[in-house]
Amino acid sequence: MSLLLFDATLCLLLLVLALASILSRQLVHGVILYIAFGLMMALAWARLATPDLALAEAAIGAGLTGALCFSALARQQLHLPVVLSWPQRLWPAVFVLLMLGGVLAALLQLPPTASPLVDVAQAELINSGVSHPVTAVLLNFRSWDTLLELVVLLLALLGALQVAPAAKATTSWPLSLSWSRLLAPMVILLAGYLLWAGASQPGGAFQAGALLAAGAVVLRLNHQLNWLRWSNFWIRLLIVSGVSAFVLAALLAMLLTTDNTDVIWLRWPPQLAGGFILLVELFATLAIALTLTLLVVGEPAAAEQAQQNSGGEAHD
Amino acid sequence: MIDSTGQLSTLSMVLSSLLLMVGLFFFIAGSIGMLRFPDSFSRLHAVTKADSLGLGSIVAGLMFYGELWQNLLLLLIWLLVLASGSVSCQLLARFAKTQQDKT
Amino acid sequence: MMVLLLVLPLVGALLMLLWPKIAPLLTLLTATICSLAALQLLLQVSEQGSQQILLAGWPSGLAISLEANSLSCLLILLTTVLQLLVALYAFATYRRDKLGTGFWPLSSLLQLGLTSLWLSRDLFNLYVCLELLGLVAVALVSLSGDKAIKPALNYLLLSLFGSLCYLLGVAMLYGAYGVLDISALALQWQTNILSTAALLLMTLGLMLKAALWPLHGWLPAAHGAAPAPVSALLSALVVKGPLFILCLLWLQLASAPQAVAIAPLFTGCGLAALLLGGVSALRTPFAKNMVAYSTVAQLGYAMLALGLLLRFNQPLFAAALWLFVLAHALAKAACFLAIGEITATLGGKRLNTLKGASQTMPLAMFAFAVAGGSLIGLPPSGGFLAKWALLQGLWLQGDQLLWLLAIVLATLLSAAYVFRVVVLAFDRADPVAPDFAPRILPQWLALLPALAVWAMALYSEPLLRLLKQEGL
Amino acid sequence: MTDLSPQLLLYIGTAAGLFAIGLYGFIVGPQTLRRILALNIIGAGIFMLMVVLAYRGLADGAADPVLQALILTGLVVAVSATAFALALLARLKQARPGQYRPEQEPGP
Repeated sequence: MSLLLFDATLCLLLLVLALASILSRQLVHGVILYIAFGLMMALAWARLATPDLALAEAAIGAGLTGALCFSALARQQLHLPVVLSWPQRLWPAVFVLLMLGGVLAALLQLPPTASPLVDVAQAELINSGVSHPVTAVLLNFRSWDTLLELVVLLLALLGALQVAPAAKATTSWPLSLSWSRLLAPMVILLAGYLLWAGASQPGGAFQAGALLAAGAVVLRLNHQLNWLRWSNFWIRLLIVSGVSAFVLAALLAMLLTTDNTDVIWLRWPPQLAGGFILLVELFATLAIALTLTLLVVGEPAAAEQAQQNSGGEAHD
Repeated sequence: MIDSTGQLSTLSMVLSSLLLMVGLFFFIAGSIGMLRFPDSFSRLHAVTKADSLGLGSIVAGLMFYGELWQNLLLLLIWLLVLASGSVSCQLLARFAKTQQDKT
Repeated sequence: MMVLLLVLPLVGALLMLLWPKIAPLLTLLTATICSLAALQLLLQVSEQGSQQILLAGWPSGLAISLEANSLSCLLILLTTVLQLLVALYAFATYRRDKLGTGFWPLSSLLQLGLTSLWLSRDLFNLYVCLELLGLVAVALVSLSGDKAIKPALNYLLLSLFGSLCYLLGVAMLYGAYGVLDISALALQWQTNILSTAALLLMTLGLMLKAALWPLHGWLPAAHGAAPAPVSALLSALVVKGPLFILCLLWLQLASAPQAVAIAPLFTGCGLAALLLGGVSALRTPFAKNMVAYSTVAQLGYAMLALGLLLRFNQPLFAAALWLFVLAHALAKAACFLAIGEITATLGGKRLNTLKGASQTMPLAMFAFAVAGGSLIGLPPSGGFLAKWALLQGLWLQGDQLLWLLAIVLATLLSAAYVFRVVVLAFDRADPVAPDFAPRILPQWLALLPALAVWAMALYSEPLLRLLKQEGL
Repeated sequence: MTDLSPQLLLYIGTAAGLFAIGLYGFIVGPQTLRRILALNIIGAGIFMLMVVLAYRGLADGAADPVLQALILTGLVVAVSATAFALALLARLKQARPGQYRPEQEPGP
């Protein structure tokens, strides 16, 4: 019961941060409070012992979303904070309280028993090719969801590249340059470990991809990876390889099951399932890392190209 | 540190809780420093120094509970936080300087 | 066969991303093959009954189940045929209209999203399909440059909010019943506060995404600003996806008391959509916005049919609902392509640029008039079939005079905004000169779906039989 | 009237609270960036509810893997949608710095 106090403070902190981020006068304060909220959410996932989500939330939710918000904020002209009159806030507040009441009334009727799917998933875990249940569900039991979700990620990148204005030129300091160079090998090592651990412990394609993306973003902001752009064919091939590896593996699996069972889409042959999943996860990690990087930093402006070949020397 | 029954000996219990308290104190000092100090440079200074030191003593305090490789991981975390803290502090200071020169 | 319909657009889109040069031809190729496959699937299903596959072969609760009943196959055929038609139109006009190169992969991904939505019977999988559909639609709308950014962003935010509400409903249902498959859920469905609240949340989300009457604010600006082929695809198909899920939920999941309780909401919103949508279509000075408002109005018919179906449980209303969806998809595609072609050639966004269009661009105007006839519901067209089934159902229910009056009023309103364009087109006093020589092929392509809507009367008997017993 | 453990109740209350705060922010939020943040807060609230649902009735604390996979999928979908929305916002700000009367007549 001693942890109840910790839970209470954590929940209170979450609610206060969210409220402050919404109601804050300045937009900058709203964004910073939101990033703090994201970190607290990662802590909440860790407290609820779902390490997969804590990793993903910390890397994607707080990190990349925060970076995205700041780049969007940089473009925002700092105009006067808009003050809403009282009636404008009253009606939405009443509507929100009604919705909250309805949702809470419904939630209190939730039965305490777990869903029967848990034991089914546990039973099927043996021939799913991986020992970590979450990865088994993601890449074997409900792999169609994961495939569609990779397509959603690719789609967001297509939309963003088609719409986004040229990235703003960033200045890079020698210290941040050397720090990003020091950080890069560690990030790659960690991402590889996360990917490999995904089969047996918490980890997997998304967390490893997000970590790689974080490292790449830091390097990119110091004018390091300027070859990393959509027009470069190989980068495009790697980004598309996330989804295409999944589809090709599924087609290959269909060919391999020519024995008695009928041909079913996305069914990995039981004995090769582990290998298939690792292959798919490898490509998915690379694709997710590149996609998230391009989403955060966008295309390097042409001006930066000229500066790139003269080496990232310091700007005084 | 951990005797056969898995219970911490009283000495290490006292030591670790002492270290944790010191860490807590540094964190509180850092936050108060950030709120009270007049200009951004001194605020930056307060936050970075106090928090890194606070984290260090908290890591030391936690080392009583974990095995060897867990402690090494904790140490790695502390080094990482130290490095990234100082780099970001230097970046912020540089930015604040350029803002100051501009106005 | 189902797998081919899913894999082909995906592989096509991936290849187009790698080699943009071959994108137009590849889109046409995949659309043709998919249309043939969809036709073959429809014939197969109408003979042997609906096919069901459990993806990856795991036991029923765990795996995602895809089901192809005759209605889904009909909708997939509609999707692939319209995709082929719009791809042809875009192929004929993309150099002139400087259509973004992103159109081709996005339209294939749109076809993937729609096909997987029509087939899926798993609540969370439907959420991912909804999200995929929303993002593709916004990316397509933002193709036409700076003027479309603001409506696209507004559309994206509302679409995201809609799918989050839907996700909350799914989370509550999974929490209560522990299973995601719709048929399994229907077996253990109890009517208590939780299931009602979940259904209401999902309905709120889906009505927001399907631009049904009170929550349709984003549609006119988004469909008006999008390029012509995109707005044809959006109005004809994308808006129908969430409506399909809404029907799935209320017809298969909801229990009788819940259905009867919600029926007045749907019928009321349907009527309001018909009347207010019609009035807005009459008032707006912009050509494409007028057609977009008519989408909002025509969706009112579908919601009215759904409300009546929930209340009276008469199979005729189910047939009327899906006939409206089919007829409106074809007619709206023709309208948007025709109006897009005319406004592009005569060089203007407002309705008065259509002055004398029947002289300068007779074929496109003819296509718009024919499609408008189906929107109004003139006898031999698909729209008439749907309205006739609706009226027949009402007639069988006994004294429903109020509904008959409302439907007649709605028909008059839709006639008003269609004839508003036709009158302008026949005002040959000082016709607006076209900027360049009007091209025949795009006008013929705009005419094709209009003729298809009128041809629906020829094969109406099998269509009615198929849709009546379907009832989802 | 419910037999969930007090700890789960606390988190369910927080999840519903986050949903409500996000909903309020989405409706009221004057700036578009704030509405995007509000959407993320709603997402966080819903995911927290799903995590708590994953916990009921399991003695050994191993959460329901199916739900964790759903949440992971939802998280990545939410991030990609947010990234796209922010790209659109950046283009909007660059396209027209000041206010401008929308050319189309706004919806009723």
